[in-house]
Amino acid sequence: MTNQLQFDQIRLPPECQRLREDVRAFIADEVAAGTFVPDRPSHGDTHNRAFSQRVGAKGWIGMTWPKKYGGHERSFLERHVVTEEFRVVNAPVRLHFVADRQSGPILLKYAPEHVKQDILPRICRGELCFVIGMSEPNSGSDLFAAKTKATKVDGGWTINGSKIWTSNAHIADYMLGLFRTSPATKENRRHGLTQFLVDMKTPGITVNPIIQMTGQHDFNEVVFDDAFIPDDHVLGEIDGAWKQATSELAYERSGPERFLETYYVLAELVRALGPDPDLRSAEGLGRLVAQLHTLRRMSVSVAGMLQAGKEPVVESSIVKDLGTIWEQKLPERVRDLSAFLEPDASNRVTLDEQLGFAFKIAPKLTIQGGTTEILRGIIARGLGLR
Amino acid sequence: MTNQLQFDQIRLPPECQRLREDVRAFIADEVAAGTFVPDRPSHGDTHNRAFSQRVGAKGWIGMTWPKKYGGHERSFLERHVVTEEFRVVNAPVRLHFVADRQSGPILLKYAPEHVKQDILPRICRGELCFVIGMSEPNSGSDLFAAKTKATKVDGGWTINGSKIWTSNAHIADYMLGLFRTSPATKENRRHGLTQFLVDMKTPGITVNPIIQMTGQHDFNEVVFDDAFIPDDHVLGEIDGAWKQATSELAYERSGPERFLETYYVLAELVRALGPDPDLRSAEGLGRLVAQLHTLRRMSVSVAGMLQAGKEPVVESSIVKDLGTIWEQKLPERVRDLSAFLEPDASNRVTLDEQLGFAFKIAPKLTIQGGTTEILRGIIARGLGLR
Amino acid sequence: MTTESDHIVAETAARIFADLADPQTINNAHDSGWKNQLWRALSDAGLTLAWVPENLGGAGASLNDGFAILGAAGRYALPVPLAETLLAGWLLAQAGIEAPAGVMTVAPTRPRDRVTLNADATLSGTARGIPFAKDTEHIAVLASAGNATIIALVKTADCRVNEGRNLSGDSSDTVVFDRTKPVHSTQAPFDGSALMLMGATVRSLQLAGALETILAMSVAYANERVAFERKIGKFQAVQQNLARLAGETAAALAAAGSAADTIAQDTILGGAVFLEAAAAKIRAGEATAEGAAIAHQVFGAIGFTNEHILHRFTLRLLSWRDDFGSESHWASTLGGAVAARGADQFWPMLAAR
Amino acid sequence: MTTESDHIVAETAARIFADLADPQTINNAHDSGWKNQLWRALSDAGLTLAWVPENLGGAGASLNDGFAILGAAGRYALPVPLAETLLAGWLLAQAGIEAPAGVMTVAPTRPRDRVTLNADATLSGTARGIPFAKDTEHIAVLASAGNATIIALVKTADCRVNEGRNLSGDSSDTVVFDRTKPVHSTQAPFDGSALMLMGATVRSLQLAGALETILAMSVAYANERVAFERKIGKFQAVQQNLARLAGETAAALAAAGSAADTIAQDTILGGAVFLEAAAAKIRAGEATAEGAAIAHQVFGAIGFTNEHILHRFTLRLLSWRDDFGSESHWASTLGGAVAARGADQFWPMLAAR
Repeated sequence: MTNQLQFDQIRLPPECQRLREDVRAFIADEVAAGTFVPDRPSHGDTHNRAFSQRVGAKGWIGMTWPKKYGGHERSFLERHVVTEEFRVVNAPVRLHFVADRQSGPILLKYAPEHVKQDILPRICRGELCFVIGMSEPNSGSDLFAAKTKATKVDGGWTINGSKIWTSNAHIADYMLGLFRTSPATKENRRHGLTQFLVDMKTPGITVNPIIQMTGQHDFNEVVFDDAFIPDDHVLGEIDGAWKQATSELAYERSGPERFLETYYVLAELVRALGPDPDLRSAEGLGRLVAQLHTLRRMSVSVAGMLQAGKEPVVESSIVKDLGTIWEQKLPERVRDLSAFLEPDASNRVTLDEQLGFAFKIAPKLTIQGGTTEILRGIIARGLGLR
Repeated sequence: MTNQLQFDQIRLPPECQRLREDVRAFIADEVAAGTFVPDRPSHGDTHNRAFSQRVGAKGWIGMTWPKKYGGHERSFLERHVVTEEFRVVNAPVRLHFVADRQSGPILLKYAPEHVKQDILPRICRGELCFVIGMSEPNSGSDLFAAKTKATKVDGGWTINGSKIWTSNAHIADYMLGLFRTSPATKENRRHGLTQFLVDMKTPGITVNPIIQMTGQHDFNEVVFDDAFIPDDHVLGEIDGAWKQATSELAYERSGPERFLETYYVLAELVRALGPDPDLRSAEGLGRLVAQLHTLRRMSVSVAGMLQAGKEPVVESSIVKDLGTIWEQKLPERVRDLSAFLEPDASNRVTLDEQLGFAFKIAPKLTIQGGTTEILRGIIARGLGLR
Repeated sequence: MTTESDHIVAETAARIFADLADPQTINNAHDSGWKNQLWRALSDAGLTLAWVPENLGGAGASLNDGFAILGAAGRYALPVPLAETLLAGWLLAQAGIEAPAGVMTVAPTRPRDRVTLNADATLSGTARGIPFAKDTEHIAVLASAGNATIIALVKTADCRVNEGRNLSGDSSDTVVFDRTKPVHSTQAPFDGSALMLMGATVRSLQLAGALETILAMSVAYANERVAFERKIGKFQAVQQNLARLAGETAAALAAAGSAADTIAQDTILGGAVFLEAAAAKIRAGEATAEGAAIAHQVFGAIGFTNEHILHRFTLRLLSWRDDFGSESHWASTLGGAVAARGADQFWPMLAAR
Repeated sequence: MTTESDHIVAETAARIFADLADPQTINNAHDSGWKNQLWRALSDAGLTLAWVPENLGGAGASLNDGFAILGAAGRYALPVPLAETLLAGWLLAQAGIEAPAGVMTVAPTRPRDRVTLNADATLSGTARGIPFAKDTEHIAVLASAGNATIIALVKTADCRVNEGRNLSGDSSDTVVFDRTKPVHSTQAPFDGSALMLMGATVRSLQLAGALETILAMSVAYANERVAFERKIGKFQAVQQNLARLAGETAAALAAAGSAADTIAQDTILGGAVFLEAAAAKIRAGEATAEGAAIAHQVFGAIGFTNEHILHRFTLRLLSWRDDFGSESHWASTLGGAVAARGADQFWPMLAAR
């Protein structure tokens, strides 16, 4: 093994913990004002334009970006703190989160200057919702099988085809999409795709909802019928998106949102068990705490390594692999550990309701943003096996 | 799925349970006479010629074979009973077990009549130890990569090369070996191997011990240096062993020895927990009991299907896959469940000693006779995926 | 043991399910018209009262016939109270109570819930998680009366029903008996554990059936869906996962089938039934979590949509395992019993059949 | 935080291990001559008393230096009591007791074992599973004296040592203190949990190191061994398993490193140490079972032989996790502490660093 696994030991600096207090105070105010109910992900909306704008006003979107684009030039560690504090209370960040995590950094890297000037500050103010247009009906994990076509026309491109599983498309302002501008070549099947910035208000774009098994509307099909994209919305190299797509996914891989998505059932279990659990419950809880603590320390470490300019590709894939499996199995563990609680206990109903929700969303956790099998393939490549 | 999974419900008939009583009485006598210590696999030998001969005298070797070859024409269910009763007390059956399980049935099918007349009755009397000569230093799971060569000479074949991981070769009378009689062909890489009966006393055969990480001697390397095998020791079709090898492995797959190899730690745990375990221990024990009961019922069912002339290839591979993983993890589960036992408890020392032994042998359980990966490949083929 | 009669009854059931309970059709349905049609067909075929002797108004089918129906019902993730009506008919028959027509359920279904017979011959108690209670006309109740156990037939309208839903959206209600006067009540021929053992076996069969279907669906999808220019079923990682799903399915099938066969051969209180029913519910329950996760992983995003029928199976798998005792409940009970008998009795108990 | 000094000390240690503790050489050795040579080199380099201040006879290295040595020792599955001597030196230093030369160990190492100071200033008690006790000249003991805790230096010859061996064959002895008179004893600056926390962190680092090696060995073997005409590392099933091994290794490394860093930054009784040390021992311990199983599965039969060095790592992994509290011990303690603080304090506790 040439590359050893590395997890730098990061101690969150005092400014991070001061920031954490600010975030908690903000959350407390929002909860008091009725914006959302903490620990109850099944209640209320997961997106809230006004809330996102208030988050933007606090300076908590685009935190690591340059000030000249509305960013705040703060550290990845500070961003980590904001992300985990919001995630752990199920704050309705859905509107701005994708833009903050993925789309903004891509625009920063590949968009023309005037586009950056126009769009990035609005993201930072919490005004824009972005979606990712990658998957198609016949290409899921295999991004490079995308067929939806961008045809060169005067001053831009017209898009025809469809994208699927696009979360938030029904509330989105922009999509970052991957479209076919040339056929793949024999030598390189990943050739021929180009990344575009797509204004979702463009004529010729239709968004069809896909209802999830939870009953929620999150996924969509986005159909393009001669939708026009101007030339200056091409991001990066024409036909060369494959060079950009890997680094793009890296942003997705190891944030605290990758293991905290079902956290509420664990917090509720602690509440339900009370201060003096029996040996069985104490041991089970203790193992879950140790596993979660470890995941969090790994994730903090990755944030620190990003801040130091390193590229912890394998480490971040490992955090996501371990993290998503853990958060997926967590409802099972909590069900077992709560099996002998009194049925009349006051928070039994709350816990059961939370468990029900967690069980229903659990299947998607190891699929979205790179399946378990894909992640392990990336890890194996990093180990030198592929 | 064309082939549905099927587990016929088998109720062991009264003659089986009467046989079981006979076997238990025999075991009790042997234990009283000091032949072996039940539940203590780390004590004493795993093979014992005199014991095997006494088992043979009871009619418990070659139970399903024709009487004219010394067999007893009893059912696979009766054989199952004898196997599980011996296995569960760690009786020293190693000398005759391979011959009984695998070698005898192959000889029955492929050996010339006079060879059958000669050898099968001696197996049934518990006089012969057989080994399997399949793996070679550069072919483990991939049997068809075997290179050890059989060259045609007048009246027979001479063998040159070596076999490895041959359990019991140092005490064995005969080997059933797979040797290369022709090169593989482009169309069929499995072509060119022939199965032979090899007398281990043949000049030119050297057995070199390979000590295991447990400190035990079980594996060997068997080196052939111009060892002569007569023509009438060819088993089945020359160059066509691949047609025979699949059915051969079927015998290995789902006997009770495939999930009972670490049973003693569970029995000892029951002893250690005492009559009134806490909730944690009771639940943990109950799950293990349910899992073991299910494996046993599956195994009984497979024996019943064999008796009915069916070929439950997928079902038997499933029993082995689930069974070996279960028996491999059992020491871990027992360690956890005994973590809070009083360190002074009288059987703590026994349990720890048994656990130590079980931990050391555990790694081989999912390797020997078909690795987990190979078994799951067979199951996937049965499901129609390959 | 499988007999010819099993096949006929089970085939009748499977034909009705195929015609009137197709999961995709139900999933697309905008109203519940299919429900009445399905129930009428099941009822006309005598399947709803299969376990009620003819002299008590039923079809007088064997226990095995009924178990075969329930395996088939599991394979369709049947969302109507067929299992519950069968169980209710069986329970009433144990006390010689004539089975009413129509939809029934049983109570209690949670091991710690108790219904008691009051001195004035009324019933009191709360039973949680009663499947389909709000859709039923009658409830068959196993209640305690001092040291004795009684079986009672109650009109649902005479109880308070607090509606609830399980994960799959099927009704799972809390039924409150508050001095409820039963239509009939008679001494039971067994103690309070019998309904839990029978219910556990029934749910295990349904779980195994649903696992069979998700295995078949997953294999079919893997042989059809293409990624990276190959059918996904050709990827070794997918093959290994599907082999594990097959293993879990096999374990559930074998354990549930063994428990059912034991009850059919013996009686509900035969010596082997406790081990068999407990083990079946534990092992089938354990199979569901891993099984459902693998199936969803194979299907990816499409299996997570409401349109796709996969959730009809996976969510019922997760729901059904909570009825008639969870894995934890049965495991602690079984482990306690094994410990109480002691190490020397352990193997003989396992090897009894 | 990693500093330059870490690198120098750890590199010295690694160089000595590479020269004098090569696992294959030790595995082939017919006598224990290598042991003396290795110990002398470690001792000459000041590594054995790294954690002892210079004024007490040691090298006065930082806690981080010592932790780095122990990670390297884990990577070599070092079969000499370096970790124990380091711990003993550290413990004695906490009470200002001068460290003797030579091999030491500590007691107790099992959470439920207690050694007590008698009124006549002697020690009594039994300590099980004391690593390498029979090979040592001195034992550093943490004992209770009423409500106080004392640190004592004891001559091994003054104790009764019942020899035992752990899974890997290393000594793991029962030490009986029967009115044993210590060479020195002084009040400790902390309570009885401190040695267990420090020991748990030390063992976690060793576990993580050993996992790093079996990962590297397994990857190298998978890239070399051929089956079915391909390197086995090209099979997706093997790749997916090795990715899991990498995940378990990463978790152990991160958790152990975090605990060590917390102690180095804070003190042994800092508020965060309990969570960190407990979590490290739990998570690294959990990683061993799966990690060792995957490595053995990749190596197949050859990894099961005595000749091969794999067992030197896997059996020490399984042994080391039993020292200074098993996963079950720490999990019940940690879970109890989290429950006692309550749900509202749970996230703040996790997010404290």
